[in-house]
Amino acid sequence: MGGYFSDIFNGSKSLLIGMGITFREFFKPIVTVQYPYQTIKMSARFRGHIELIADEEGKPKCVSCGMCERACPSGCITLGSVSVEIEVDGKMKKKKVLSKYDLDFTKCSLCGQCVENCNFGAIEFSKEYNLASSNKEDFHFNLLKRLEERNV
Amino acid sequence: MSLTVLNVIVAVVIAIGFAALNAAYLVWAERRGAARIQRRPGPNINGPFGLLQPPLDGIKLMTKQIMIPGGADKILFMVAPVLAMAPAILSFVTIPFSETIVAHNMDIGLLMIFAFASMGALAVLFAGWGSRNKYSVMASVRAVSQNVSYEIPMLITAITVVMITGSMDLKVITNAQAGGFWHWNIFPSLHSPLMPLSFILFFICSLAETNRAPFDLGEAESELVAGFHTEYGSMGFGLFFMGEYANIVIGASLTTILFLGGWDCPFGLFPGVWWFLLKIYLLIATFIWIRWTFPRTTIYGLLNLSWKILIPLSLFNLLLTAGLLKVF
Amino acid sequence: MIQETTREALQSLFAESAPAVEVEAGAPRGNGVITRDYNAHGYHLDAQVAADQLVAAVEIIDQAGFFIESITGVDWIKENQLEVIYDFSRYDFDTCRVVIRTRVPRDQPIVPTITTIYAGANWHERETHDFFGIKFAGHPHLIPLLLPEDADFHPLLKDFKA
Amino acid sequence: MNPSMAITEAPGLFTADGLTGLIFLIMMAVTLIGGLIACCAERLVRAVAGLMVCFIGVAALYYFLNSPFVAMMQMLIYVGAVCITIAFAIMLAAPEESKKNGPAGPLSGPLGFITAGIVTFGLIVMALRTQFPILPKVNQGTAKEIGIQLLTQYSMVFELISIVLLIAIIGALVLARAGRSK
Amino acid sequence: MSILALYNNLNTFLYLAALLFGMGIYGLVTRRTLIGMLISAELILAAASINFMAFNRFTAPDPTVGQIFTLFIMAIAAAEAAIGLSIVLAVYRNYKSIDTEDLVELQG
Amino acid sequence: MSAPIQLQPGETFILNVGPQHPATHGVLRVKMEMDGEYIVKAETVLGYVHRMHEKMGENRTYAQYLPNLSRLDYLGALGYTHGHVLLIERAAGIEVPERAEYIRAITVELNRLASHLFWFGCYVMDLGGFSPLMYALEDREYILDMLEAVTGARLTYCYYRFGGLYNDVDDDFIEAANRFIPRMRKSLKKYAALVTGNIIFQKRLEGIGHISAEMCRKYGATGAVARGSGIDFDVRKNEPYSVYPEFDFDIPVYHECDSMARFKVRMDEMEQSLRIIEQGLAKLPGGPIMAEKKPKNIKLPVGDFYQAVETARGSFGIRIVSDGDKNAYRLKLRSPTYSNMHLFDEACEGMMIMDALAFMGSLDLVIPEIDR
Repeated sequence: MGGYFSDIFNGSKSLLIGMGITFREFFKPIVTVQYPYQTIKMSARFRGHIELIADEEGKPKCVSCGMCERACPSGCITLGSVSVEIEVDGKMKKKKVLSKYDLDFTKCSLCGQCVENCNFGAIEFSKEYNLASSNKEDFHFNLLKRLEERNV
Repeated sequence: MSLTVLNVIVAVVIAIGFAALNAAYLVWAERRGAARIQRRPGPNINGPFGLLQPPLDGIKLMTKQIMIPGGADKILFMVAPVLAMAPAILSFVTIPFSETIVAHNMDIGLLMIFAFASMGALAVLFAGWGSRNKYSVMASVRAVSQNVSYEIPMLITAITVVMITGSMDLKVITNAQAGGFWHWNIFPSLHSPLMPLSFILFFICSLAETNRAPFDLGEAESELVAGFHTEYGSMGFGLFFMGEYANIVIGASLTTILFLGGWDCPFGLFPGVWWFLLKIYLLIATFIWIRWTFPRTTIYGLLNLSWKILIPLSLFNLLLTAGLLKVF
Repeated sequence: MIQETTREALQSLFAESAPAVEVEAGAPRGNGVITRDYNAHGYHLDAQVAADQLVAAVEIIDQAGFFIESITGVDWIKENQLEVIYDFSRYDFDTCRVVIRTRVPRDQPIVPTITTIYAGANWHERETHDFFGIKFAGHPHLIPLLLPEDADFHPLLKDFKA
Repeated sequence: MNPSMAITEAPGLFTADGLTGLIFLIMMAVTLIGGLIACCAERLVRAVAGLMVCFIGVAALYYFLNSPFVAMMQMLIYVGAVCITIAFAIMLAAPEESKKNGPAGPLSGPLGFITAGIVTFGLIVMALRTQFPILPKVNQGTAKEIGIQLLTQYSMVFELISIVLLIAIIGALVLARAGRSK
Repeated sequence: MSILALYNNLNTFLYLAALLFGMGIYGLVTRRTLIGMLISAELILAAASINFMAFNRFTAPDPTVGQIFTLFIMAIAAAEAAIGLSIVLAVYRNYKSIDTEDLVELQG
Repeated sequence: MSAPIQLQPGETFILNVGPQHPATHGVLRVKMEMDGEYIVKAETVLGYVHRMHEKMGENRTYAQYLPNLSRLDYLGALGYTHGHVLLIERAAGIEVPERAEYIRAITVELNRLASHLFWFGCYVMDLGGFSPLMYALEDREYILDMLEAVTGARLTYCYYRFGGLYNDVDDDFIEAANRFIPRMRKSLKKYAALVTGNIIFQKRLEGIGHISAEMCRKYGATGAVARGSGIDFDVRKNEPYSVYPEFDFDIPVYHECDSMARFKVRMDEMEQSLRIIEQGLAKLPGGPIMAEKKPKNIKLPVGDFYQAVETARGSFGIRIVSDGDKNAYRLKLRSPTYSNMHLFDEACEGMMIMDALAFMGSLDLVIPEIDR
């Protein structure tokens, strides 16, 4: 019988303690971010999708070696290059120039292997994260075009 | 008879409006309150403080297609939400908001509220059965057994108050407590020293009767998906929702009238409808506060609480009060 | 400590003359118990048994109080064999990981079930059946677990073409 | 025509009395429709729903008969308890709804109809023919007076009824528990 | 007499009760299942109660008597429902049916 | 043992809990044969999110397989990656700098804490209490912010590399972690008062979901499930790896074998994780974070290699059968939840459905990790 009443008492006490905690929480400030209206700046190391880095002339640094393409576990990078002859030090030299850099972001798992494997520092992570679309084509990025748009 | 019928019709119309408004804005208050407890803002986009959220939600519900699951008992399925809503609204008819604001005061008002409240269980049962969904059926059986077993201690506790006052007229009960908070039934008196206990009993029972957390076994969303209204969408769901909140208002009103002196001012001055509203909304805030604090009980824990704790305690209280009334 | 006793117990399954040493790397090894270098391999005892010795071997392990870690298969297509690997480990601090393996021909992959000894082998065996098509004789409920209910392919076989 | 308390002049529809009369008619219809559903519905759950509707109608009729207390008790006990118990029993005992619950045999339908018709007709005829005496009222029949009567003149019956209820509860428990292994 | 004044007439209630009684009889005869029969029995009880209440209102000198009897009927009906339904459940458990035709074994 | 469910007409009925059900946290389906609210028999149906990670392991290089590991368990991804890199380092004989190991331990423990916090919140939500989830998520956000600043991702980290780390931690991280520890200790006290002490919560968990130690052994249950059944088993202690021998921490063990014991084990584990993080931050040595001698393309020697680590959910094992190529000949992932979930079928028989779901929550399920 004593156990019966002490159970009721202890139980009620624990309930009141819980209510006290939520009561205190009620008066604490709000901690959430009003997402579409407020956004957070991503940290410096945030891994978004990749972007090409431009050199001083605004051309991509990429030499189209294909390391990123091979390193990618998901096969979402497609490189294309054309050979052009350019004059270097007065000599005509054949050089591969990047003609196409497509990222299929639908497959990308943001692992960062491409950036890590790039020996020329030619790609970086963007800080974009509100990428949402109902159209699959919106995630096939033409990085060369994006680079040009950024340069403008 | 005569004039009261007209009165009642007008009152029902007003009650529907009041219930709908209450349901809408209690949802808003609940969402805001829960959000504050959880340290987020809650609905705040539509209108100032999100005040336009409830009507917009209502419009959304009303414009949705009514879906009836295949194999469901169509008639029961359609009737159940109405049945859940109607008694709650009818109960408003006899609740005295103040000395003058009452649609139709009855000398058995308390009994009437209990009578109508008992219909709610049947609505849940029909809803669950009509949906032809196993989750719904299980939930409705749970909700009904819960309602039935909590009706008993609730009635017994109410009878204790009735014995002290000597009337089932809600107005008379309120008037008996007039003149300052020390006259309220919540405080122990010569005849019933256990009154605070019966207040707590009554409060717990009204939580359980309105299917509120931590007693929301009928719509235990993590076990039974959404309980008896799993299959309801659009206004069917809306009616259940309104019925639930109307029941909360009635539960709070009844608690206020029986224990907190109704429209009486705590200091015996300026009694009026504002005191009544203040009291019921404070009680409702406590309902909300409790809901967002505790986890849900189990069905057997719930029934044990009723049969092993609440009913013996309320019976003991009843006997004690009866004895003391006889002695003094 | 338990390592030696278990090794001895498992050794008793084999004839005295059975080679307990590893043959050349890559080549199929004979049945027997090998003590492995834990630091390099991550387990202590490596016993290869014939399919009909399996239940006896697992019973020894069970008696010694090991718990079952996993069951898996390997498709040795060059040798035309399927290997079933049973991993066992211990809860106490006398660490010992035991690997029991058995090889069956690819065209008749039947291994006795150990669900009667370890109830927890049930899903592991079902999964191995899903992936390799190895049949566990006596299994109570050998239907696809991770693959679709009507799957009739075995994706981890080396000759599986998606 | 019975010389009961007939009102001589007809009330207009939009007077208070007229509205009362209208609501009475509606409630009468509710009672009869509920009763019809209760005795004819194919599905048992619908029969319970009909029974509930019928009881609500009956409660309203009691209200018209100047006994709000009994009306509320009708709601509380019949709608809130008996109907729920029956609905519960249906859920427990008749899980498959497809089984037909119609007339038992080819003859039972017409047979039942004839029996019921004869009984109803007889009752109506009797009601028509009997002259009921009207005596002056000695009290108002309020809840308070009912209570006083229950505890004085009918206290024995009251106690007996409570014993019956107690036995019923115990009996129901025993019967319901008997088959349960857990 | 106007149709709107029907509520003030004893015979209205008596006819109504007779009709309900008839429905109850009809249900009792035609229903195949025990629960269906119970529902019909409840209808008959309701008819009886209406009669009590009607006479109580229109003819009885002491208007508490009829009400008290109706209350007693309610109590009996509740007890009957509880017992009846638990019997139904017990029968169902043993015979897996509540159909009266399947229960011929119960006779004798 | 799950024999096929056969329906006996009239007595029981089948209830499909899942694949879309609020309590299954993902796409798990449990076919339950019910007698009223009691479960007569349950059969778990898996495979709704099966992605054949093991086949992927066979046709990707070891480095390319790294991101896959963080997709197994989206809540405690680092622990799984840790197992993979440890195995490759063990098999290929790569020496890892001490600083890298310490950072690994700190981040793994932070991740474990995040995982436990999320489980705690969801579990209480399973039981109907919603607010603790929000509090737990708030605390978890701090961890995710810290980990994001270091690893660049919030859930699917892919931070460890064979022989070291992707990049080093900075002072901001250490400062944030040091600020976080007292904050978390305070939160744990709050949870203890709000949830663990709550009578309703206790009544719902105590004595529910009894799993004996013997049953754990037969099913191979690990992690908090085993520790809640009185088994003193933690891979970090039993088979010490990485720098765990350097840390002073306890394994919480409860002998009640019920859901409450498992709950308390995890709550205590959070405290122990904080201790490890604290010590790790204090002891954090300087130096490189990447092994000096590391082949560019890793090829393992021929053989069979196994590595077990203690993840948030239990003992995670990874086995690689190598034929000397640059990708695995066979890669097997032994996920802890797989064995823990397997218990459910047998243990839930005779329970009421709401208890069974409370019990299921106490197993801390992450479905992608079961289905792999």
